[in-house]
Amino acid sequence: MSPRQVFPALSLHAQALQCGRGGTVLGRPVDLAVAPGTALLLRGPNGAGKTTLLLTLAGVVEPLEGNFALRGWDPDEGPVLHFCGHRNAVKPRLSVRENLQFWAQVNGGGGLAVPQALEQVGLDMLANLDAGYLSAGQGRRLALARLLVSPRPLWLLDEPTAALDRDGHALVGRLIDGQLDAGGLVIAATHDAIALAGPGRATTLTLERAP
Amino acid sequence: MSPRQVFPALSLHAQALQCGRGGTVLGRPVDLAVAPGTALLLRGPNGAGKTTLLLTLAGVVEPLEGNFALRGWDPDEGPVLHFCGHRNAVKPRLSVRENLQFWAQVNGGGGLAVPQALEQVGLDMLANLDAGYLSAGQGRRLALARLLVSPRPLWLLDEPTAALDRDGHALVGRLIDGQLDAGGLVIAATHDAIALAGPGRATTLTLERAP
Amino acid sequence: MIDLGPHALFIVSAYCGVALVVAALIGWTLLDARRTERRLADLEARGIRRRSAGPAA
Amino acid sequence: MNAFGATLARDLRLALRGGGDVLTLVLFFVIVGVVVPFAVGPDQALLARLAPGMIWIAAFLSMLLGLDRLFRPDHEDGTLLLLRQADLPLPAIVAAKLVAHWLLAALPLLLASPLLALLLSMDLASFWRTLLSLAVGTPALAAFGAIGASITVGIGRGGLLAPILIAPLSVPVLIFGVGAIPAGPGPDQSGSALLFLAAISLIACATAPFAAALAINAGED
Amino acid sequence: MNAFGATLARDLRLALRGGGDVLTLVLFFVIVGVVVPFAVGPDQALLARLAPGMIWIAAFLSMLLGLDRLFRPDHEDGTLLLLRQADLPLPAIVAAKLVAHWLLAALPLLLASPLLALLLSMDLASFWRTLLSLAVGTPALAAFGAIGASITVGIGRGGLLAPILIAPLSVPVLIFGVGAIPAGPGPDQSGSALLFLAAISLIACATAPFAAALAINAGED
Amino acid sequence: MSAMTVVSAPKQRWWNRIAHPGQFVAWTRPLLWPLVLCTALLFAVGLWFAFFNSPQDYQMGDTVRIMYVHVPTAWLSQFVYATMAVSALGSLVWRHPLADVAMKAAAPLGASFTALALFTGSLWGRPTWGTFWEWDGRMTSTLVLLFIYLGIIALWRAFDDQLRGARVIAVFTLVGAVNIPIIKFSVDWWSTLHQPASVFRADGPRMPGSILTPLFVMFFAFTFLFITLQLKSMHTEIKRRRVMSLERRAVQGAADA
Ligand code: HEM
Ligand SMILES: Nc1ncnc2c1ncn2[C@@H]1O[C@H](COP(=O)(O)OP(=O)(O)OP(=O)(O)O)[C@@H](O)[C@H]1O
Ligand SMILES: Nc1ncnc2c1ncn2[C@@H]1O[C@H](COP(=O)(O)OP(=O)(O)OP(=O)(O)O)[C@@H](O)[C@H]1O
Ligand SMILES: [Mg+2]
Ligand SMILES: [Mg+2]
Repeated sequence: MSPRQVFPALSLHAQALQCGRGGTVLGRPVDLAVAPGTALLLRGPNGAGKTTLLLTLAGVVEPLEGNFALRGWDPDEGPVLHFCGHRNAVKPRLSVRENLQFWAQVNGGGGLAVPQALEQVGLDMLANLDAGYLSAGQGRRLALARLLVSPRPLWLLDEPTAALDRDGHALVGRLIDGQLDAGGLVIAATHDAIALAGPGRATTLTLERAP
Repeated sequence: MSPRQVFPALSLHAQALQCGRGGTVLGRPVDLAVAPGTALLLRGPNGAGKTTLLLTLAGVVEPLEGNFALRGWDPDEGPVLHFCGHRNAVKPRLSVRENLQFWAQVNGGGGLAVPQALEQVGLDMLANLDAGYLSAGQGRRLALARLLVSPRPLWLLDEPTAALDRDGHALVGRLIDGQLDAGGLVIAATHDAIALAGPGRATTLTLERAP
Repeated sequence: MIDLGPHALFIVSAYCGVALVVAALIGWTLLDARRTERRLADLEARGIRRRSAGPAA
Repeated sequence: MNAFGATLARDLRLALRGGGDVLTLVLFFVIVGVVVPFAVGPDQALLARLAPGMIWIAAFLSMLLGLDRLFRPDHEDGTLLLLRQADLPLPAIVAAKLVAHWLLAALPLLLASPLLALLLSMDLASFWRTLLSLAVGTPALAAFGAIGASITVGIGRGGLLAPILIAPLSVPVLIFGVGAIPAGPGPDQSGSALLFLAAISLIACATAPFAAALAINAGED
Repeated sequence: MNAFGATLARDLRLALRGGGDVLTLVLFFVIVGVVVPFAVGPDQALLARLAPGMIWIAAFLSMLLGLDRLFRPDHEDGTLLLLRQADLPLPAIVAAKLVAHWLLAALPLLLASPLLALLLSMDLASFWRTLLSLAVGTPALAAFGAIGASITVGIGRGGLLAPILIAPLSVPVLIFGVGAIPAGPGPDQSGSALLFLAAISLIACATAPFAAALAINAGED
Repeated sequence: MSAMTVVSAPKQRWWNRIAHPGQFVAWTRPLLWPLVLCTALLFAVGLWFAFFNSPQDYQMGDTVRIMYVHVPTAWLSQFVYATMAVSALGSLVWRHPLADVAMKAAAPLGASFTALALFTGSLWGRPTWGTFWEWDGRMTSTLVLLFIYLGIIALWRAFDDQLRGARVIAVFTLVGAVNIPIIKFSVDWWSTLHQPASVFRADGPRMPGSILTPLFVMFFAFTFLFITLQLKSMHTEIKRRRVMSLERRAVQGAADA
């Protein structure tokens, strides 16, 4: 894949950002600076606050202290990010295709068409299956397909490789590479190694449990 | 840990066991023979049927063809197995301790005491926390603690390392080793490497997707 | 005490009810305050301070 | 299809494929009609007089029953979290869900009301009037319900709380709803009651999506 | 504590945690009673006549409200799957959950019924009778509800079946329940209605755990 | 830099420094004792008037004395809700922690006063109207108000993240605030439709001064009681929050040990 700039140059900056849950402080304040076309990998033990940091950046949890900003994005342009969390947001009783179609419509589409996205994540043969029957890894793949149908500059991924097989690990690497190639940003919390195309594309931030 | 036989010598045998879901055949028929004190690791791509095989062995899903038997166990002695699936069966609103206590009572206890089990899995400091607040990995650890409070000879583990950090991977290895030392059986579906004490303790069965 | 007439029972029970509830309200407020203060003192005795108050953690 | 339509269609589809929910509400609605005659005795005139009130009570309670399904499943599987990042602002999405809720929880009751009217020996004129007042009033019930459901969605233990919060707020709907059905002799104020009902419905439906979106943004994670 | 007690205690604890839910259940029941006069009008004699039916409907509704929590949460988080491997046979666990359900969904109603009787201007004699018929009849409602809930969970997507199965069973309970309260003039058959009610309750409670366990075991996971 | 949005933790602005929870406790604590004295004095005077220095009503006899507790509690049941609604606005718009605290502290007080208004009202109703309960507009809307209060209390107990809870509850409080006039109006309208408005009502202005004096004194007494209790509960609530955050830190501290 050759780099092609699709998104406006966007960068994420955080100063002394202290996250927490329900008033409980988690870990130390962090400083972040994620440049366009690069990824940040969050690591750290269970309960360190990786998910909480991602939720904070997504605007769902309020930071306890400090602040962060997304430079180069006008809020009027619409939502800037995709969040892909522990829960897959896959609806049983709708088929795999219907699930993805729904998200394409709600998130505005503009990326890959639904069948292509399903093919990318290896679910093309299951498009008509009730999504409630998907195996754990297949459900995860469907959640990843959502990232492809509506392009957004910032991806917040929480353990994207969870439940995926070896092939799936490679898939996640490829998807992230594609997003970085397009000039997007990726922040991913993960316990697994994620292999990206270039060595300098990703920086790692290790969170520690509260001091 | 030195081997100490706790469970009666038990072995699992399956002949031409064909699993499937809702009438759909998954993979090829398998033959299994798991001897006391050994583990079987199930591998294979997403959707290959690992979870289905485990559910079949647990008696939840009916096999399409073939049969399996547990030699050396009298059904009157009570339930023989622990199933640890994708879902953690952790109740929000109950504290971590209460969750585990409930399972100790319902499954008959007889193993580690609740505080010791929590310490084993690294949750001793969170014993009083509402289990709904646990992070993904912490929830998984609580699910694993359940295996310790009521000893049962056969463990069926579905991706036990999911959401766990590096430390947690080692923990799973230790738990499985302990169970094998006691003469138990472990059948685990996993995408990760699981490091056990001895090289000959585990055999691997790779499932393929249906042809 | 003055004569309250034929409906004394209603008047007295109205005032008693009000007195009871007001007393309970005051009692509960004080009790709650006392309990919370004790917990706070307990925690401070154990050397737990707020971030800003204590030495940097 | 745009995002609004997609949300609406999805909610309808999910409910209709699951099947049971709609039917439960209708059954409950009809059961009220079956039980009341037993309580009141076989006095047809009395039954007919009670009928509008009973139908409204049945509708009111049935709509409370379906409330928990409005946001909770979406919250639990993570969908609601993602909907907050959708292209469409959250109030619009809530509005779509509100419409779906009305179609699933109120429309079937309107369709089932002839049965109830029959069981309660209503005459045709007041049946039509009841139908009209239900049609005008149930949107307000749905809107209040959406507010209650959004407030309790962030609470793990909130299941039963929403009906409690909403029932007192919905009292005016019930009063005007019953009032909009002319009741025997005396001065007929049912016209103005219907107007009030319509006003409440309009205001409630116009503001509920914003209030509910506010509550979801503040309370859910 | 044994496994039966543990299951019972857990269900109670889950429902009561935070203290809100006791209040919530009682409030809900009372609110139903408060809402009825709004629909029917503030005519005390009429209200008193309607009261038994309304109280029974309120009880039925509250029990329906709580039904979805009987097995679904346990099914969704995987607990039910593990309970099938518990030391205790599944019917015993279902029985424990049934007892918890009755304690949570019916007992508070019995305790709150004096308030409702007051609001609906019931006289003392028929209040006692209502209390008795509720105490005798609610176990049957709980048992039938448990069967319905287990079928819904076991089939996974078969929500359709539960209400259809439950309605024909529950309606007689409601009718006998209301019938067990002597209603004004006419021949008094309330005694035999109460006996029927007791018989239904006994049979239902004795068989429901087995039927429900069967339905759960039939579910794939 | 073209366009950016900064998301930061809520900041304390200079103008709300006196309303900072810690500061608030500090500067209102000296007010407590004077308030207590004031309240006690007002009650003493009011009760003296009520029992010894006010006449029987020509129609209601001595039962008019119930009015001196009934009307103040009934008034407070509404005033407290108004306090809560204003706090809710403060909590939603300015996100002020003190508004959250005020909102939470007021709810049980308001519920108690509402319950008292109902209780005294029905005790008054028995001798005057012959029944404890009548589905009259005022009584009914007060009952509904009680349910709204109880709902709010239940909500507070259900949320364990009080910060998150405060904003959600504020939404509900405001929805209720808009709705209460509608409820009042609808209920009045409803009961006049079904039954003739025959019940006796003493109109405030037409009351003789000898009844008005104790009424006013009691009225102020109850209002001061509310202010005192509200202040004390707010102090407690502020402390409770501190306790909760310290306890969480204690757990975390133990986790490292
Ligand atoms: C449960 C029964 C009752 C309730 C809930 C109730 C409620 C209320 C309320 C909400 C107010 C308005 C307070 C204000 O905003 O100023 C009020 C005032 C008043 N009530 Fe009651 N009331 C009840 C019974 C009675 C009875 C039985 C009487 C006398 C026979 C009575 C006499 C009055 C009077 C004289 C006032 C003050 C004058 C006025 O504002 O018109 N109330 N009551
Ligand atoms: N309301 C709460 N009160 C106290 N502690 C809480 C609350 N909510 C969450 N926590 C704690 O905060 C931490 C949450 O961390 P988070 O979910 O961000 O972890 P994580 O780094 O994503 O872990 P994992 O790798 O297991 O997913 C956990 O330690 C949890 O126990
Ligand atoms: N009712 C059904 N009808 C048809 N296919 C089904 C049904 N239920 C499940 N499946 C299919 O069966 C397979 C289930 O596999 P299973 O969950 O056992 O996979 P797995 O090996 O555990 O995968 P993973 O690694 O993702 O957990 C999936 O391919 C799924 O699509
Ligand atoms: Mg996490
Ligand atoms: Mg699997």
